[in-house]
Amino acid sequence: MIELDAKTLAMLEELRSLGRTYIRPMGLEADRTATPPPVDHEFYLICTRQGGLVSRMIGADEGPTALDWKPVRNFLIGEECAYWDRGVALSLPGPGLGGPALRNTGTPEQRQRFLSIFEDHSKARWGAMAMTEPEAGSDVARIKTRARKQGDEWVLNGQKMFCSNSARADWVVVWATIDPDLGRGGHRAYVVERGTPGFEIIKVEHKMGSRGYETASFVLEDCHIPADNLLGGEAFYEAKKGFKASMATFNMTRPLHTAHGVGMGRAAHDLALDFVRHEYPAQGRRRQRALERLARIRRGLHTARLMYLNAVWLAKSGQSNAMEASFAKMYSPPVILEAVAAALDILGEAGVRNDKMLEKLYRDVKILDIGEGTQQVQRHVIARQMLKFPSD
Amino acid sequence: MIELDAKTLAMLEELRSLGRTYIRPMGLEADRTATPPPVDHEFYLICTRQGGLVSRMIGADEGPTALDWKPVRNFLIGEECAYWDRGVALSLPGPGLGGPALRNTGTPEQRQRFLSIFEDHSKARWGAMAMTEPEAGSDVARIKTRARKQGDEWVLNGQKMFCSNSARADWVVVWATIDPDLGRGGHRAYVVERGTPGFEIIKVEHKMGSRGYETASFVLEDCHIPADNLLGGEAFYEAKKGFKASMATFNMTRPLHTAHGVGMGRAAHDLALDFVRHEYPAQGRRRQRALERLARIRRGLHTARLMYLNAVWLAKSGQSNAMEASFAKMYSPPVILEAVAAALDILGEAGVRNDKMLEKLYRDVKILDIGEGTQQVQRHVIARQMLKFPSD
Amino acid sequence: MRDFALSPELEELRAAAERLGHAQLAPNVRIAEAAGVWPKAVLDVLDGFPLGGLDLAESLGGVDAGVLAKVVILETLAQFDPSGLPGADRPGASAGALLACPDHQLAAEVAQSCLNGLAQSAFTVIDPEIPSTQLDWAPGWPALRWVWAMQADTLRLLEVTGSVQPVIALAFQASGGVRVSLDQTTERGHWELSARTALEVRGRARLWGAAIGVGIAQAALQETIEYTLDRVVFGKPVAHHQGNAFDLAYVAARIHAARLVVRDAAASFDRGEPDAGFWATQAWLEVREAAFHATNVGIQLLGGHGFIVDHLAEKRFREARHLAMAAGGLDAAEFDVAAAVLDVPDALLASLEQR
Amino acid sequence: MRDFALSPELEELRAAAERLGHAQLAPNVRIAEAAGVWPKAVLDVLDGFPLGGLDLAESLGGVDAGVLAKVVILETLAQFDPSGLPGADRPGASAGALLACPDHQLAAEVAQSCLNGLAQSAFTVIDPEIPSTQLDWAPGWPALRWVWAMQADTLRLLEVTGSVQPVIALAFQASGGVRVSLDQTTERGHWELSARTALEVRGRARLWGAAIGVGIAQAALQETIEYTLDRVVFGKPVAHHQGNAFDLAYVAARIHAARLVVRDAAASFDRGEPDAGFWATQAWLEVREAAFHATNVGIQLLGGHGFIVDHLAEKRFREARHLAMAAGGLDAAEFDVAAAVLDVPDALLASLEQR
Repeated sequence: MIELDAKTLAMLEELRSLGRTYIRPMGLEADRTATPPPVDHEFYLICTRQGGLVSRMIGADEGPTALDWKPVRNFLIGEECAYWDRGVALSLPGPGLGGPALRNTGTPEQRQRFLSIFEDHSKARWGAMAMTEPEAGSDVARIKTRARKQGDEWVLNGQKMFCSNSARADWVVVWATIDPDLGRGGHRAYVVERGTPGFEIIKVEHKMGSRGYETASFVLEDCHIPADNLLGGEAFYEAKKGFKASMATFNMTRPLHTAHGVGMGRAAHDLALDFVRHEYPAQGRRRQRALERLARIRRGLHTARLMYLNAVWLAKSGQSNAMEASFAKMYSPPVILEAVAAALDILGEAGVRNDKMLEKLYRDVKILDIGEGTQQVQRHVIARQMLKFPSD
Repeated sequence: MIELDAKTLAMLEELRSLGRTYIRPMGLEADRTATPPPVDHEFYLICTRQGGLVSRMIGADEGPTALDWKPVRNFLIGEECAYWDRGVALSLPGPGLGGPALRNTGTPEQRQRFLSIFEDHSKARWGAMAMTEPEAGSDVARIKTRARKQGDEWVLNGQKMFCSNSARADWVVVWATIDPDLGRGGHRAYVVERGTPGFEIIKVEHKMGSRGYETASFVLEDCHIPADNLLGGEAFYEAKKGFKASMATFNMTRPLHTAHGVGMGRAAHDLALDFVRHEYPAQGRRRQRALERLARIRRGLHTARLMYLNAVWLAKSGQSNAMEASFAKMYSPPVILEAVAAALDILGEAGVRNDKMLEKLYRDVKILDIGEGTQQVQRHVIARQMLKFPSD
Repeated sequence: MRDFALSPELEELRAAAERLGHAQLAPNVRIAEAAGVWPKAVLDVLDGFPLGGLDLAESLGGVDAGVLAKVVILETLAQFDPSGLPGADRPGASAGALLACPDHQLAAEVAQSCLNGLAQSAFTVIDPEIPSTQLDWAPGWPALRWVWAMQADTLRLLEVTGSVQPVIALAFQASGGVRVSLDQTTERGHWELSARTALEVRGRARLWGAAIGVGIAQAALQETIEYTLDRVVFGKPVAHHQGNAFDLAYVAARIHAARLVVRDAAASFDRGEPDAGFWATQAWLEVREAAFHATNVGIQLLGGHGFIVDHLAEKRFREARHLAMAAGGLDAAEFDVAAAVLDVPDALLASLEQR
Repeated sequence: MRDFALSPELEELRAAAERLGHAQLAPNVRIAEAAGVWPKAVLDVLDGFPLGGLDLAESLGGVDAGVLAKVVILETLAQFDPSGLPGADRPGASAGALLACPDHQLAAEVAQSCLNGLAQSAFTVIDPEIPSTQLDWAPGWPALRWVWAMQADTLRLLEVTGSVQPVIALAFQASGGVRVSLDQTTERGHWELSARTALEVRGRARLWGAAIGVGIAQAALQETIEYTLDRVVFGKPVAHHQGNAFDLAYVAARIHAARLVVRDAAASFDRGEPDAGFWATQAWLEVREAAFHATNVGIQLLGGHGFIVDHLAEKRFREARHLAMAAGGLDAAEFDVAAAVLDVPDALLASLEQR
């Protein structure tokens, strides 16, 4: 068993109650209507009023260097959130993936300007980060969004897609290139604020599942932003520290993704378990098979959980976790998908029905193998390290 | 059900008797002693005396153009032979893989000289074919064995390995290159006769399984052979017909390999079935699982069999079968390996014992995924056709 | 040997289905999904075949073209859009039940109402260990009237006399799914079938789904190939990265294998072979895995695009899974083949063994 | 949170085992296999540890270093050569049975004879549905004297009083395999254990094999990487073809996962947690698959070389499978986890659920 401190237990307990009351129902509603919860949803306000449930719980105010109990707790909380609804969890107010970017590379002035808005607890606010483009998914080197310096401003032109929460965000950290020929060396990150002329949301995606958060595309058409919005400032890039390098010391997003997977797998497990308890007779070959399936699901969840905890522990201990983070990110999604599929097999014909909730999980869970780097990307990362691949 | 003609049924019946009396016991003995049956084994003589069981049954005297009932029958017979022992089946007297090479590209004089020896029914004789080298397995373009013309002779230098029956063969068809810079265009095939000075067997491999036939390495050191032993003669290569092209019209070796796999899988199935019949009680969860496993094994065998029959049928109908032959060759070996593994699980702890025969099959069967092109090679062949790969 | 060719007549029918799919189904996939029904133009053609009567005996109003013809047409249509097939093909998955029903007059009544477009007929397998009290999903148009329910080897015909509820399901929205509580039905008869006949009925229902599954898998592969040949990452098409190419090759082989076993089992029914139900169930199990692989790789290699409704990858992924839970799902199928496996002889060597 | 680090003492012991493996085991693998025994120099060192006593209580003559220490050492040695481990590690897989045996004096007698190098002790699971009348394989040196047999939750200690037969088995030839008919033994006692204790006994035996399996898988991966980096096909190392690289990455992840669950289950035993037997059995199931994958890819990517005894790939492939059939094999393990699954709480959230 994994011993938890009292504070973590209390947080998980609170989250469980919130999950039952808000997160899961919101996820089901979003799935039914194919629309994420509205920005003024009561729960978002509750989160914000409590001093920021998100920032307090799921680690948005935490840099990868704060390696005490807290980051571990954040992963357990991430797992529990995803248990209730990963989509809604991803929609919770806060700076999102833009948070770590700002905290790690933003100037003091930038951190103040863009992060302090979250200290206003009267209104739910969001930040976002945008990397993917129509022609650049896994292959981020191919991003085409151009940034040109023009006097005291930067001018951005391009298109971004699959960007979480960007339609409701106060600002979006946008990746662009000052010169495609420079490859990654030409990449720069900019904070683009909502309402900036030329920044326009063009599409909110209709997705198979994971509908609790919005996934949007936007264009930047001659979008002028202040020079001060270049993340880290000119000096940062001149020092060649490299944005990517500063982010990559410890990989925390891949283990968090795995924690989400464990949470979703647990949700499927519990639904199937419930079905076995209420619909299955006390014995028989169907029950025997169902129990064997539940055991296999438990095995997958336990293994995936140890993998993400191990990756976090490595970071906590100051050891490189790049390989182990990719192991977890590569190995878990198919295992979790199998777990959900096995849970469906326990339900049999009834599993196709939307009101059984498992049907939704089956549609939700496949995204785990795509977001934060597909398993193909992870295999590539692992192979490059393990097999001394020529650099690419 | 697949309807068989009377002649095929009679042949299979005869083979079943021979298999029980000779082939399986020979395979077990070869496995125990790690030595293939001796060349003067009684059974080889029986095969030869009957007018060549091999040539009559497993299709060695058949070109890929003879597309009547006979080639289909040959595959069924190949399957049945492998049921009793694939290793011993591969060791049966005859021209082996050298046969098709000679029949398809040999000059009339060469066919007469090298194939007529098999009409002598008083002595078991073998032919062989050698392609693989220590540094060239899947990548046949890399073969290094050199052939130089010197007056009226060819002089061969190089080393071959993993060559079936070559230590007992009267002649070996040897692939060499006249100029490595020409790639496949420089490849030539030569018939090297036993006793030719410079041709020397250097090693007979010790293998995990499939010990019923010998797998040998040999060297060619300034090995002089008559100009007449260039397979097809100079004219053949000048006409640029290409040896490979003439062989590749219909692929028959890959489906035959699959047929062998089905035979081995059936052997495992029958052993497990026997165990269920004699050791398992009439009911219970172990029995239920065993029956489910048997059903899964049956499914794999049935599917693999349809795949090889389909590939043969395509050839028989004059349609290209390259893709389908590779489908069968790629898909079947793992399925057959799983079938043997499932059969072992039926035996439980008893499965580790050598006297249970299944243990031997587990060691035998893995070679199916390597010989005649690994599954990686097959995937490459399929992908090249299906995905318009740039030629390589 | 077994002949793998289709007859010229069937080849012609297949080509016609392909043309229909191209012209009418493919352009309307998402429209039909939202509408909960297939385009009328399509239904008019299919009712004219009639699609539902293709594998029905003439005595039941069918054209008796055989099960092989049926699976080939289902596979073909499913490549363009399977979503409305459960609605359009009547009695569809319950054809085997009608044929096995000892009360021929009753069966003819059911068949006629289906072929006339007045009634829908559904088939379900109820596990005696978990006796369900409702049918969880059935096509919703035309109005569901008949439910064939098998519990062990007992076949029951239930007529819907109460209300049905619309149900949102994993897939096949263009068939307008409904569910019905069995207490909203009236039993019109029940018959104890022989184990072999019962397995034929279940196997034929599974083969119906298997044929559709092959079509879905084939379409998934085709779209994945097109997309991955078009899209460039790290300097070359996605499809030309060997890791992806190997996955696609594997998927192609599985689909090929699945198609062979489906058609083989169908031909087995047409030849009246005693173990057709066993082989049909095996075919369903093979397709179940192949279709999962094909549609899963289909999403995977499209990346984020695979997850959004702008492409059909996500729809096929759902459809493959929906089919995987039909006719009692995995457990019922595996129990069936396990129960029969000791009695079914080798398809090739049976005549030798019988001696 | 869970600590994934090894203690400095254990790390030191591991390093010592690694040196021993490097110097004494690796160079003699095939010699030991042919001889049916490990080199004496190795045995002297291991008997000095003593290896067999590492996870035994002091009351049984052990050094009580814990199960985690044991699995780490087994994993380490197995990377060099697992073949003689069943012989060298006594009471090895039956340690859990000794510890659970209510007759402490008898258990101490067994332990002493094992640690003294005078007797071998074996463990087997007998399915009540298929009551086997013999032990199919056990290490043959030192002479097999003790057989711990579990049938359901009854533990029996049998003393070999008759003859044993040498047996050729799939692997572990350096342990000199034997089999013995149970009628050649005399029962020294039998005890009805609680379900939880019985599962602990079986789980610990499985964990013993799982630890060895991790070592075998790791060694297989290592050799495959070295070989495929060295060997060039189609213009680059075999390992750099993406299809192969992806397979190797998958294998590496599985081994990493397997190692984590094995060590976690071992630590669970050391903390005296009630569900250690469940998690140990789960670990065995995980290793079973991981080791198959690793050793199968190991042969596959070596091509023909993987099939001949010039390399160790073929040996590891056999060893992985041999372990997969121990302690009752797959069925016994899956029955065990299925039987317990409803009673084992979530390892993380147990304290929440208990409220």
